[in-house]
Amino acid sequence: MYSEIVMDHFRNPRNVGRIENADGVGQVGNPKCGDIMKIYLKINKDEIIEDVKFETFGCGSAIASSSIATEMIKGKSIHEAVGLSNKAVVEALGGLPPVKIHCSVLAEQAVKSALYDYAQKNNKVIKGLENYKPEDDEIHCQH
Amino acid sequence: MYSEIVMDHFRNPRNVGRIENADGVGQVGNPKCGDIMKIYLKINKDEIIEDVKFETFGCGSAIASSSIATEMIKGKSIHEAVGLSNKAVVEALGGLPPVKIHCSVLAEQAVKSALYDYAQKNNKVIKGLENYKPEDDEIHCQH
Amino acid sequence: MSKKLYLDNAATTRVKREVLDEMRQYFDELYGNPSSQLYELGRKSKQAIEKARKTLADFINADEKEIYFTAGGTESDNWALKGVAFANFNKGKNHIITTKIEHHAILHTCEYLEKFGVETTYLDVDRYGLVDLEQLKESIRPETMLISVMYANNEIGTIQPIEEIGKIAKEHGILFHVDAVQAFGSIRIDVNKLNIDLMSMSAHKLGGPKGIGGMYIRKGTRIDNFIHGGGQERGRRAGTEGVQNIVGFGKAVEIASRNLDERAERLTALRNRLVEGIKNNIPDVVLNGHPTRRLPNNVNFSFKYVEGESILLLLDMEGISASSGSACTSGSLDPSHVLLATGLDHGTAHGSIRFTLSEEITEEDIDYTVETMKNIIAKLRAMSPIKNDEDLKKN
Amino acid sequence: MSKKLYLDNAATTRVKREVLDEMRQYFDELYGNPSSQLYELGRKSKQAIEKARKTLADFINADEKEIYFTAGGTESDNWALKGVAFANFNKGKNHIITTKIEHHAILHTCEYLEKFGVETTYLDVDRYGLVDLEQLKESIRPETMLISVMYANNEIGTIQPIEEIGKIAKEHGILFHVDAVQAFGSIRIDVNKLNIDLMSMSAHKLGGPKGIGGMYIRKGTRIDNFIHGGGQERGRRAGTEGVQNIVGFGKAVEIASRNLDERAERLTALRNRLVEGIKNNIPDVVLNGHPTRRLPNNVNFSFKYVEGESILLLLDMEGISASSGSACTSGSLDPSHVLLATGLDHGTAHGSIRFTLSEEITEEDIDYTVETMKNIIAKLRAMSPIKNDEDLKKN
Ligand SMILES: Cc1ncc(COP(=O)(O)O)c(C=O)c1O
Ligand SMILES: Cc1ncc(COP(=O)(O)O)c(C=O)c1O
Repeated sequence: MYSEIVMDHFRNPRNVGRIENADGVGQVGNPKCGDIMKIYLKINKDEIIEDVKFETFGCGSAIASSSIATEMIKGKSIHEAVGLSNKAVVEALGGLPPVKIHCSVLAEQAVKSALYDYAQKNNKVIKGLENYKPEDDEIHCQH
Repeated sequence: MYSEIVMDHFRNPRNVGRIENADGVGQVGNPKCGDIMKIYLKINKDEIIEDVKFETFGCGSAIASSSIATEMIKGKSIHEAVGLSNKAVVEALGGLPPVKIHCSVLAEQAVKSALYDYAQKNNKVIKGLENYKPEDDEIHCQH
Repeated sequence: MSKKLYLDNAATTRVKREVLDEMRQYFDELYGNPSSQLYELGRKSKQAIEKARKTLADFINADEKEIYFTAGGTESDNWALKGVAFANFNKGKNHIITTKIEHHAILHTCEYLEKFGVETTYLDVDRYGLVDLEQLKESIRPETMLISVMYANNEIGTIQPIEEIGKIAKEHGILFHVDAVQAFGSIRIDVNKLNIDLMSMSAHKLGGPKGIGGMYIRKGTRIDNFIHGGGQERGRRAGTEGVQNIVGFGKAVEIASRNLDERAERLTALRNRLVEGIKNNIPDVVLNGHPTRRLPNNVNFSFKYVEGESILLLLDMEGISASSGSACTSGSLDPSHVLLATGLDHGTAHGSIRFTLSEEITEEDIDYTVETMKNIIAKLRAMSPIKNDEDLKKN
Repeated sequence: MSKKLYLDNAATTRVKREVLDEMRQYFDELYGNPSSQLYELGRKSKQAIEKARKTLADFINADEKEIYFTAGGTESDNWALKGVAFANFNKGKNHIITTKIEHHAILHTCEYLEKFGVETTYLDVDRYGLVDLEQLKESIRPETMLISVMYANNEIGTIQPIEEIGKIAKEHGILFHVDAVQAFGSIRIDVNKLNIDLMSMSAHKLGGPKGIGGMYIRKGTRIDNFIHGGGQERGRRAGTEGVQNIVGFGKAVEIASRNLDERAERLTALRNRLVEGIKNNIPDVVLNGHPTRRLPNNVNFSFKYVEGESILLLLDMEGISASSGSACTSGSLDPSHVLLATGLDHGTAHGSIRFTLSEEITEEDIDYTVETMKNIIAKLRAMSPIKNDEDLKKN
């Protein structure tokens, strides 16, 4: 069902945990839908993501998506990181089953949401997040 | 499906054939229904059935019913023979499947019909055949 | 009686050794539920099903997504007819065209659908069992939603002009269902070339297990589900899959596809030998079905002046298993509706025997069968009060 | 990972060795079509079916003539509902009463029947999954033709008050269908004592093969046929019988009936050990289903703050096969309709795991499972952004 890479990231997720006094925190999803992702960013003055951690409530691919997303943005500048697409996450994972694609979307949104939080707190504008509204991004599961 | 006795009579039918110049001949059934039985009787002056033969077009139980019926009336007086019931045929055969009961009915009718023929030719009345009309006895298969 | 000759392969077939071998581990080793994708055992079952699906799809030139597993040919036939009829329920289309010689799975389903307002036209067949394309065209109405014609008949083996019928159906925008239960595995079928929208298949006619069938549904076909419940078969046919049976079905199809042409050729030769043997050795017989457009393994004769069941019982005593009419109706008193539709009179129809061959049969077996039949027919005719065609036609 | 522990016996079971042994000869030795009564091979198949039928009948105190073989529990459920609904088609009776926690084979069939004018009342259940008899009585209308309530739930194991429901149905002259797929084989069922008119059974839940089921139909019940065609099953369910599967089903029932009570007792003890083990070793868990009125082999817990699929994947890595919700819905994103009906919030429902035991399980296996779950839940909770019930209830 899942690729080797997904299973590897699920089994040994990278960057699990929290960052106290993080520079940016983003949380997306909700328990009703069965997925929540929370991303913590430590960003230095050169706008490089020095550290990133995640917490996820969700299925195997949600955990794997969070894990790989943190790896993909760690050490990147915030301007690069904001370009992380769910498609890139899916590709990096070696594919996801169709019913699980939304997990990669959540990962993209969690990263964006954390960056947005950082931008708000620091009164910055990140290209690509100008019109970002966290609440718009919410996936509504159908219940 | 069939009892041992049915199979024995089917395999080795008794009294197969015709009697030339028979004293009574009866034929019942029709090809449409898939069964025809013809019974030939040789009856002596004491009204005893000296010989009996049959010809049958039909299924295994039709052949077995004819065979055992001829055995049951051979050597009997015509007054005994007229009492041969389909029930007696079924019992003597050790039973018949429900869908095959009509074969025993045909055997009873064939015997009656042959006795009737004899009675007609010889201007006799056989008790139990007073009101017998061969055509009434015809089984109508449903096509 | 030491000889054992099974000549009723249209009723069902022996499960092939290779098929059983393939099935074996799906009973107590790989027994997972294919819906359980979160553990190995479940995934293995699912993979096994998908492998079988691909085998079937390739065999008839379909896409895997167009193949569904059912409990048999009968369920597939029911699904096709009821599924299309109910998809059109209260929508103005309510007419089905089929033939008088379909299997009861089709005929009784059509009868049943009457109570839902469905009307059926039953096409006649000629003395060989072939439908008339002109009559088919004339029967088409604006309300016609489905044409259902069997590929090959189970009793007399006649093969219908499926490609021509497919063309007519397509021209008129009418769905075309084919009951291919008898043809599947012995004739090469290309659902695209033939314009088939729906097709019924069954495993136990080609060396697979009993109780498993297949249904081809062309992508985009408007048809209701027939069995509702869990999400199996991509949500189209609910119920825990008979995994072991599906595996066996797949294997049987794989074997059938391997040497289909040679097998058909060999069977045709044996079939013709049996036909000639009977014709040349037994008087007053009628070959039922078409002389050449017939299944490679089907022989069906009427033996005048005698009745079928008696023949079968005597054949059984000589170790030969055959059938009289179709397997489903044996035990019934009515002569076969198929034979009557070809114009046979009742009396003659009653004396009909079907021999359906398998790969295991040899020329010696055929000759033994001819010899045995010669004796049986002679014995029964000696016992019969019917001696000529005049007697036969009475009543 | 050397340990292999299959704890998903409500999804399906390993076919028992004795069952397979019994089936074996029906593939390539006794392969006759049961409709072919005129030769030995066909009669043997028929006898085998009738033997299995008698085993089932005796087991539930029915008459052999009241037992029909189908392709599985799903087909039986479809037959019961559609058969009764269509027998009443356009006759004024058009109302079915069932529950919110039925299997999808029932729920989706009811939904489908809407297009034929059928209305369904779905009864609520309490937090333990029990239906309310008062609500049932209030739901009865003059048009009610059928009450369909499952014997035991497949997810949470709750056993319904079937006898009481049977009484109510009888008092009102309404047919009573019971989906006994999960209960059959582990609970003694007497269809007469319980006033059951129709009952669905399935072989693969009790060590029999997949793709074969049973249907009890009380004599005199007005129900349409579901699959039309040949005269099999006394003209009530057409299609060449899956003889080998029927034989396996019969054997599985025979085995189940042998030591039913001891087995239930042993499983209940194991079940309770698992329930206590989890309760005592893992905080923030909810036992789903009724504490005592539940299947002897069913354990279902919600583990707060974590999600079910992750648990299953980690369990699989430790060699344990279990399920999250019902097998049919795994892979779907919705939490189980059964758990929601018992009043669980979505978040908690997402973290539910079902363990269903078999005779093969030992106390050590149970303890291993508890230990493994303890570690898995700790690991996932460490990763979870949800830490308490407040978080859980957001949204
Ligand atoms: C032409 C035809 N259609 C349908 C069927 C029914 O298939 P099954 O026996 O798999 O139910 C048969 C065989 O009995 C058949 O010969
Ligand atoms: C309660 C219940 N009903 C019906 C079914 C369907 O039975 P089957 O899997 O044989 O189609 C199942 C099992 O999946 C079940 O648990």
